[in-house]
Amino acid sequence: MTDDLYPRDMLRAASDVSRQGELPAPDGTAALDNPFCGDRVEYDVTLDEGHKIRAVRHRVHACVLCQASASLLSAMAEGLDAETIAATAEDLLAALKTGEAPLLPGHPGFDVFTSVTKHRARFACVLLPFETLEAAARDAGNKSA
Amino acid sequence: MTDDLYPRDMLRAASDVSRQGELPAPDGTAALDNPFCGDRVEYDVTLDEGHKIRAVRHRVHACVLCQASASLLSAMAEGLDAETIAATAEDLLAALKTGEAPLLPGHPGFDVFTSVTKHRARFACVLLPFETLEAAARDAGNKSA
Amino acid sequence: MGRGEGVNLMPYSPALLKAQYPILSEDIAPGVPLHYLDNGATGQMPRAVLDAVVTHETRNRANVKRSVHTLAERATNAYDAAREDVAAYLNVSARDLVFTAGCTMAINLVAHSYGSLLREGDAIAVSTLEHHANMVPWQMLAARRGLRLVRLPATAEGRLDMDALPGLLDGVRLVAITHASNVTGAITPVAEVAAQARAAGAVTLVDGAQMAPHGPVDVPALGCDFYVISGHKLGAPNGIGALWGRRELLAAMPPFLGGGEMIRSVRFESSTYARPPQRFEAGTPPIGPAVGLGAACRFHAGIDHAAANRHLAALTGRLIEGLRQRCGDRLRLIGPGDLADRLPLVSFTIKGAHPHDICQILDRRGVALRGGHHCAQVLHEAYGVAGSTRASMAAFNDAGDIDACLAGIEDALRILLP
Amino acid sequence: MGRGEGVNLMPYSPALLKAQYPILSEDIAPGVPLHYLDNGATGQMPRAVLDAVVTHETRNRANVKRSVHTLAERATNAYDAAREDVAAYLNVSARDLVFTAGCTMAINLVAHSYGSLLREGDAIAVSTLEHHANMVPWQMLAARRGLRLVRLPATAEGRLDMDALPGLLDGVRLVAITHASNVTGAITPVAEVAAQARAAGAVTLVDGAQMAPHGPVDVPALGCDFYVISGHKLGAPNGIGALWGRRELLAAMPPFLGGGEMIRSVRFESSTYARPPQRFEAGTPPIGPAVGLGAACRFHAGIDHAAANRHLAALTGRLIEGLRQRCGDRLRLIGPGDLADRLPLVSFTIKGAHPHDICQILDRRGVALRGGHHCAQVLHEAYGVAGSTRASMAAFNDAGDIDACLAGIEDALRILLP
Ligand SMILES: Cc1ncc(COP(=O)(O)O)c(C=O)c1O
Ligand SMILES: Cc1ncc(COP(=O)(O)O)c(C=O)c1O
Repeated sequence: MTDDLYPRDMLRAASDVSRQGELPAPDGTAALDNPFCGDRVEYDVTLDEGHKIRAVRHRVHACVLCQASASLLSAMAEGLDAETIAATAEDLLAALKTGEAPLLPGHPGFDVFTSVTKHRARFACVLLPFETLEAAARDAGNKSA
Repeated sequence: MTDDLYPRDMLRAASDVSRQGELPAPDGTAALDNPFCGDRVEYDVTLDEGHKIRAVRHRVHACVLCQASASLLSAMAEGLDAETIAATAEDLLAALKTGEAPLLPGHPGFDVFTSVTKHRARFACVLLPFETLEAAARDAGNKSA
Repeated sequence: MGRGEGVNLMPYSPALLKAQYPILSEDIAPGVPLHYLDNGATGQMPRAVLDAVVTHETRNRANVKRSVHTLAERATNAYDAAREDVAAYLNVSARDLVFTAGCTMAINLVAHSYGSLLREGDAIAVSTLEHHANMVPWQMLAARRGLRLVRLPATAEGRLDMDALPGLLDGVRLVAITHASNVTGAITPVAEVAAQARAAGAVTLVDGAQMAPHGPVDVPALGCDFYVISGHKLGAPNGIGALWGRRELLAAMPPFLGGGEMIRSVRFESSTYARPPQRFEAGTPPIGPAVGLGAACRFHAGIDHAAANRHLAALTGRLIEGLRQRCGDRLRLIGPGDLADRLPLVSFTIKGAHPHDICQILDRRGVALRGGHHCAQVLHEAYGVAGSTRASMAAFNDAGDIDACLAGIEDALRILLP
Repeated sequence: MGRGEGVNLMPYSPALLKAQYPILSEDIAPGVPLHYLDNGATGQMPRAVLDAVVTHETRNRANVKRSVHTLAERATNAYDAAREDVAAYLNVSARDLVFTAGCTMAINLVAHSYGSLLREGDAIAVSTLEHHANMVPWQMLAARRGLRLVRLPATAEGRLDMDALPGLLDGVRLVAITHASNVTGAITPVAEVAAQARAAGAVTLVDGAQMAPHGPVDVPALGCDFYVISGHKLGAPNGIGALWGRRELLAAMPPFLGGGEMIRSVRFESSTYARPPQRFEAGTPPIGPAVGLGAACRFHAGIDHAAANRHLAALTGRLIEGLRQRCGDRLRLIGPGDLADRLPLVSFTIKGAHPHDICQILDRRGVALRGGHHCAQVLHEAYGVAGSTRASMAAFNDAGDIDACLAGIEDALRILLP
């Protein structure tokens, strides 16, 4: 069965375990819940001298959309700082509203979410990993400051 | 102009000043407002040994219905006690709901209120003097007790 | 239909009932009929309620109490009649019934007003089965006034643990429990709880949000002290609910919200307050929604809920059985597995499939389920899960709705599981 | 009609407007047309609002936020769109707009939540022009937390006394004033008050219940910190209102009511809370009424209120003049005698004729006026009267309504005066 909201690429991204788990010595961590469903995303990060992300690991108890988003985000996280993550989340939100690919120029993986545009209630599922990673990066920044 | 809600007898009762004013040495007094319009009725009473009303005077800042009700009530008040007043008020309320004369058997004056039945919001105007007189009688009872 | 007096029940038929809901007559997408199984979240509005509301807004709309013109009289009469209708549905006196903005507001009212009479160190007992509406206000009250919160645990089946109860009521002044859980569907033996609470010197507040849509409630028979309901769950508009309170308690309670309608007299420095129920109804009341709730109570009073509930128990069995067959070991019921003393609602998890993904996939077949924690995070935590999927039925649901749901579950398993 | 963007105004015509209100098309009694002049108490519902509500309840009804099925998505979208519509009407961001059960509830929310941040000895300044909704909550707050209440007096004309203001703001932390009085009709120079308040270190809450029905409000231009409106005065269903708050203030405020929707996460002992505006929207929100309010704001945004207000000023003059001619020395206006900076509403007393008797007699001609203290007892006391009679207009009123009112006044004089 093919499915517009659950394309095979999304299911594949959701089950990508390459950056799942924990970092042995994270500089920062964050855990955020989606208040409407109780879903939870946790991120560990280490930063480089320029406050940019060096490594990430995530733990996700959430739906397929959120899992896929976390995997895709983790795969692109290296070199980003908190501000960039926040800005990317804003861009993605705007793109989700229109549903027009590319949702995130340079990151075609995120186009698995184009059909989410019809389902506003689920935008939060896609964005929760961004919020959490941003919080983890800020946490690391605060600790190093 | 004749008018079903404001029959001449009601206007006459409203302008009856025979028991308006104050008692020189009241045993009890009470003042109550109608919360919806700010109207106010005040009663002074003296009681006999059996806690029955000997004399009354009222002061009314209110609509014609309330003025007429106060005059008619004052005219029949002698010999009543707090319980009887409360019971009479209940009877009158029930009668106002049906609108069938006689509203208060033995007190045909009150039949000026038969057409109030259509105007529920104004029942309170007719009943406020009863509540106030009852409160004044109780006030007197408490003081003597 | 007479108000309060003996009501003529219509012969029960899900099909006839379905025809009374405009929203059920229209396809949710081209060629996809609606199978509404999210009644626990919001009841759909029957035509009788819609008509009552439209008539009110187009013929009787005015502010109540304060004016004497014809429209104001009509509106006041309609508002008073609605209070009588709701009171009749709960078998209580309209004098003791307060209209509120909803069930949540009703509980907050009690938490603030009755709560202000409690003293530091007093305890409030809340069950872990509660909806956030019947938990967060008590947490906030406890924090505000230095009260203790006592946890009334649930059994593994998702019922209030009656064996644990006697040992927990010491020092408790108020017990807050749901009449029926919006997650497990378990119906609480309220009369027994209220009796134990009373013996321990506590009053009992019962959250009837989920119970009331399944038939008239004999509140006095429960022996509780406060009973709250939610209008939209009964098919009324949003923005209306009701609080019944024992007369002596209401009379002793200070007002909560300030404004018009709840006063006796206002001076600049301070004011005196009206009697209940007006004391607790500050501001222009939700007149139209109240008229809708009155109509909803009349509508529900006209349903043969005894017959409906037998039918719904059978559907509940069909759903549980169908889930077991299709999901095997992956299935976990969040609630009792049997059909006794439960609402026609079933919450479950399927290992490896997230509730929101399940709901989304079932939506393609027009099946409306709900996924998440259903505003009962503490309960889900006790089960060790973040959320569940819930199917909740109303008297109009039929076997076709259940079968569509089960077919959708097959889709979900196919799409989501490796 | 575009949301927020430039709106195409319909050419203003009271007759065309009247045709949009179902309730105005029907005689109030056989042969007696309705002359509705009680708009200050409740605005009538235009067809556009009714249609929006009916469509919502019959096509899009569901609980919001928590479910992902089609109906829930439609309901969530409708609710979010309504917030945008109301925000656009007030020229603010939807992020800073909280839906409440009404104007009274909005003020109580601020009194409880912002009020909990004030300290013993702080003062709150309230004008004597205020509706009980903007007075009683502050009295209750003052009693609860040991605050001082400062009286901002009105002039003999029923306007806020601006000369007295500078001397009264010492120690004041919050100023509560109405944008326009529901009794005198006087429009407050809010920007000036807010600027003085700010200079004195106080925030300003403005009660827009009466102002908002007369056209879109540019809230940022007022420089106030909180602005509240009442849905039913705009023609929306009862049970809805809105609070706009300055973002930093809302962000710093604790929640008021507890329940679903307003939480981030709930554990048994305590909870964490969502951001504004959700933090202040506990429980199932008044979704249908909010959709109605959104439609009402769009409807009002489409009226050429500048033209309407010129027309209504002329009617106000006609009414005042007509009253003077008929009542002579018996007439007393409770409010300004001129037409500058006032709403199209006129409150008055006639010596020897009680407001309720006047209203009752005018009702025979289908003229709906309001008598009493209009929930402004303190103001009436300042005038030395218990109540007054009020005619309050909306954009659909015409000279025929005023003339019917004046004819009714002649009846009342004939019947009631010796
Ligand atoms: C000036 C003013 N403020 C507040 C209110 C109360 O608002 P609501 O009717 O939404 O409770 C009203 C109307 O009753 C009013 O006229
Ligand atoms: C058991 C229970 N209690 C309380 C509520 C909250 O009621 P309301 O939706 O009226 O705020 C709900 C529904 O959301 C519920 O299911």
